[in-house]
Amino acid sequence: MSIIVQLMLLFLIVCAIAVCVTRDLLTSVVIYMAYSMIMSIVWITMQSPDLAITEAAVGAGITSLLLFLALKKIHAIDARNEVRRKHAEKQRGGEQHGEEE
Amino acid sequence: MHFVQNFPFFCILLTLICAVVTSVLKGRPARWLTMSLITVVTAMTVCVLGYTLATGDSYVYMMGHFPAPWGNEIRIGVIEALMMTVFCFVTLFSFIGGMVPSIREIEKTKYNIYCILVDLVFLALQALVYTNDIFTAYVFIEINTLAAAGLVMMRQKGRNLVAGVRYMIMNLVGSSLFLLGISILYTITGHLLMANIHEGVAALAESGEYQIPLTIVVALVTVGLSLKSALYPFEKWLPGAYSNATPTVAAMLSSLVSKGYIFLLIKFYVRVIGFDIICSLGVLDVLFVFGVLGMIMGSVSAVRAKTTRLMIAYSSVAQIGYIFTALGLRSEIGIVCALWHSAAHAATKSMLFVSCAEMDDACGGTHLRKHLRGAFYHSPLLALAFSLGALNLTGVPLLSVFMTKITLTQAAIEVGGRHMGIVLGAVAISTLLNAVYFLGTAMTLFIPTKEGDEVLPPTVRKNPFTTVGLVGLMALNLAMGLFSQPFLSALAEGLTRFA
Amino acid sequence: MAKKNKKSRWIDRMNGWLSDEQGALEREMEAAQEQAAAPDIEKLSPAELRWAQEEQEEEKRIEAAMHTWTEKKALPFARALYNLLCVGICVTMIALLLYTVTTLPAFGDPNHPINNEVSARYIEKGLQETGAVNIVTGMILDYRAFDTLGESSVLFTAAMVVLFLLRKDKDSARYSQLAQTMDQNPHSDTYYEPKNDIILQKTATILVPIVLLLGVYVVLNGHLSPGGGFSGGAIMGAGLILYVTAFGFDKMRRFFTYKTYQRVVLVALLTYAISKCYSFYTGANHIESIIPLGTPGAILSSGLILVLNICVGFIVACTMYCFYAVFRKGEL
Amino acid sequence: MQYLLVNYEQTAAVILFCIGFSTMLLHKNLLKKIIGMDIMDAGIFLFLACQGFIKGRVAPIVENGVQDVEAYINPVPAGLVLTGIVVSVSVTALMLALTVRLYYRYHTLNLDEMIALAGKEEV
Repeated sequence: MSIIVQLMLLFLIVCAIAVCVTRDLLTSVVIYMAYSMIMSIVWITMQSPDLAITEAAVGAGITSLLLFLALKKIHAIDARNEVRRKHAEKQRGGEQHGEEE
Repeated sequence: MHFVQNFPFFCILLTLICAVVTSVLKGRPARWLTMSLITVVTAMTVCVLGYTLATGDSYVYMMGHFPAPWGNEIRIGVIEALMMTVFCFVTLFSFIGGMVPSIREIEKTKYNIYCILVDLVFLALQALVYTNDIFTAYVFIEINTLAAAGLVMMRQKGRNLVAGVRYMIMNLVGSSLFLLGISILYTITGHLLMANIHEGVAALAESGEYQIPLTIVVALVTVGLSLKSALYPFEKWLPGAYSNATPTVAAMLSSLVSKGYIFLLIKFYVRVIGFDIICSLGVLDVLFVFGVLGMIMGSVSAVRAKTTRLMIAYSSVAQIGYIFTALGLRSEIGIVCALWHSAAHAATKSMLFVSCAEMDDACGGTHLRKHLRGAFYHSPLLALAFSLGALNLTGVPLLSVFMTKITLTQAAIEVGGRHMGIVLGAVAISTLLNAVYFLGTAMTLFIPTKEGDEVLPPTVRKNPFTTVGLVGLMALNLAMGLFSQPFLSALAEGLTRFA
Repeated sequence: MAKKNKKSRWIDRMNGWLSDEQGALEREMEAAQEQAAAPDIEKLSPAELRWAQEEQEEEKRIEAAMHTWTEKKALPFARALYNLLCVGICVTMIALLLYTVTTLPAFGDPNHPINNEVSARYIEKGLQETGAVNIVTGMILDYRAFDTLGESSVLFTAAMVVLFLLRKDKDSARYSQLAQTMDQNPHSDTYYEPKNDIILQKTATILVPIVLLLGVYVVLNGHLSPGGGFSGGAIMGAGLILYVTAFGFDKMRRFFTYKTYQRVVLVALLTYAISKCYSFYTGANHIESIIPLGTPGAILSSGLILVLNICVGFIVACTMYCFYAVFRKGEL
Repeated sequence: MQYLLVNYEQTAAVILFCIGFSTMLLHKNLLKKIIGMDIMDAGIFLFLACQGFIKGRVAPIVENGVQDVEAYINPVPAGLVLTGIVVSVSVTALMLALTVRLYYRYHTLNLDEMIALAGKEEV
């Protein structure tokens, strides 16, 4: 039994270091989701089922969902800026043509 | 069970209920509800103060059906009642004083959230002052942090949001350290209520086991709470938060939020760990060094500050340095001086922030110090309030901060040796620097503007709220200045029963 | 007849006061705010004129700075010092804490200092005194109820600040510009109404009832089995979020708008605070509280704990859904 | 040193706390700081819940009337951690809302860039 708990704790530490190291935000959010899923299983082995349900529903569920939503919002804003930047280039391109002619 | 003893509990519940009800109200009812709430709570706290002064002893109020180590409880004594009365008056007058700028700067449809957050900061302050349970203190620290971060971002400008992020990150690190500290403390003593932890710690001190975790706990809690109350090395978040906020928010943050954490730290030292054990651990010397550094460095950066609000924000760093220096002097008088200065600083700083912010707006709102020239001639009350605060902070006799410097030097002389020299030098230097930047600005207010130089024409809007708020704050300051001796003796006598 | 319209006049005045109509003084102050919100140039005082121009310049400067900033970095020296300091602090932290762990009592041994008379009483008399079979819920909602009251107000504070930051309501003049850029642009997230993709909707019609039922079960059995207000509320919140993602906000607004959110949280938090106020007052003044504890094991058994669990369940469910909707769409 | 391996749960909790703490301090990206804060909080809660565990005892839910202390583990840390988890969720929600608002404004997640940009703005 304690082997499984040791493995899970090792996995938690590896997840924590992985979040520290990864460049891409999306992978760090997914790693965090796995982290809190394994944490709720550790609570079960700690004989405290209350915490397991709360950590699973609140930690893995809502927190990860909000992290995904924040990322989605940021990518949406990036998309909007791309449109605006292309629009600005097109205008600047138009003016150069105007000046050249 | 005297009926007055229920009042602190009623105040806490009333504040929570008003905070919840304000979420459905609109702008104006929310304002009037918050104002009436704070007046009612102030009245109740004055009654509690009368009762505790009459009995002279602190009593324990059980929150629930179960006595001490099982259920929660709050403990009310002379010191808690005294400090809470000053904080209530400061909240009331700074809320009224900063009413008009808050209406102008905060979005009309989101004004009730501003009132909710003011209620919640007030609720968290009461719980921090009264609580006798260490984990309840952590929960209400979190409420204090979230509500204060929300208040910092009230004007929704770029600078406020960045100040809010920096405020949140630094304070979250502080509260996580505090939580880890009380987890280890709970592990080695087995109790969560301050009285029982004290017995556990005393037993540990004799038996000599778990000495290392005890020192680690004291270190973690001290770093956590001093990080949250902006002691010198950790005050990077303070100038941005205080100088960009609306006047009421800046006043409440500088005088109430940080004083709640300092009061909790004093309670942790005196009641949870016991003052003699703390002196033996030597953490007070670290506080002493950082306090002295804060006093000097805060005043230096205040001299360099361009805008008036930034100057006052840096001067709060200096004043918090005073409080921690007084704490670090390892003597009873030091603690009395720390408590006294947190009350005096709360009253003065809120007056400074409210009057300075509205004088800025009256003088064209560019926040620069040189544009305050001749402010006395078009808004005399604001200039008077600002100069009274300036005189007070530089330590003019007959006013409250002068008494701090007296008791600080008294405590230093009693400790003697290196401490005395450093304290006297630091007090002298910071008073000198205070005079340079505060009296300098105060004097520009009274110099009439010549035709030649470019000064923005004043836009003056007289309204009853500012006058009531500022007159109240000036009266509070003068009262604390004149009646400082009975206040100090009540604090000293209350301290014996505080443990 | 006279009595009726005296009463109705009083009600009209109360409704007027409640719906924030202007008193004499407030009207003058509100006028100041309207002037700031919708400035027409002649009436502006020089300060407000400068503020308005300043806002436009800020927008343009940030637009320009957006592309040029990436090359310039903060002072390399300050950055290196900050990193070195932080690494130093973290290393000393790890060393100190690991050392303290070695001195702490061993993991899982019975004579640990915290297994003292406090936890003994919770276990032995917990059932009789609180009526809750699940001792942890009994401890949270009855022995140490003041913490959990504070903790629900932490959730309430966070919800209010998130609403303050992200919610864009139509009639707020200041943020109409932000709202427009968000709504018209097809790339912006709030523009997206979930196209009714059949797979998600079919699974949602099956899953959402089960998830909501599980949430209700966990809330109602909080004092009998593991669970309680917080976890049950989060599960119900997840059910609502699944429904919204599948069927879109218009279907959701039929029964869940910002008004219902406000009212539900108001009623739940008020019942929570008042019932706790009753039990604290009776406890402190040693008055016998009249709430029956019922037979342990039955659903309607442990006095106030069931009511509190339901209130907390509602608060957490509505707050979790509100977080999702405000992040996703900007309004509930 | 070998004592660390005996108490491996608490050691793991302390290591998690320190990794979260260093992630929060060292990374400039705001989202990384938020995830680091969550890891730090989870580390503290693991440390707190480890204290309550007693070997060979069951979760504190009274079964068929058995109510003596030797049968159940200590319920107090479980209650504290439950409160802590909901506190860390509300703090995360607030920080994420702030990050989204700041990204509208400054189009960057890097805290140093934000501070520099805000510094240049008018008061």
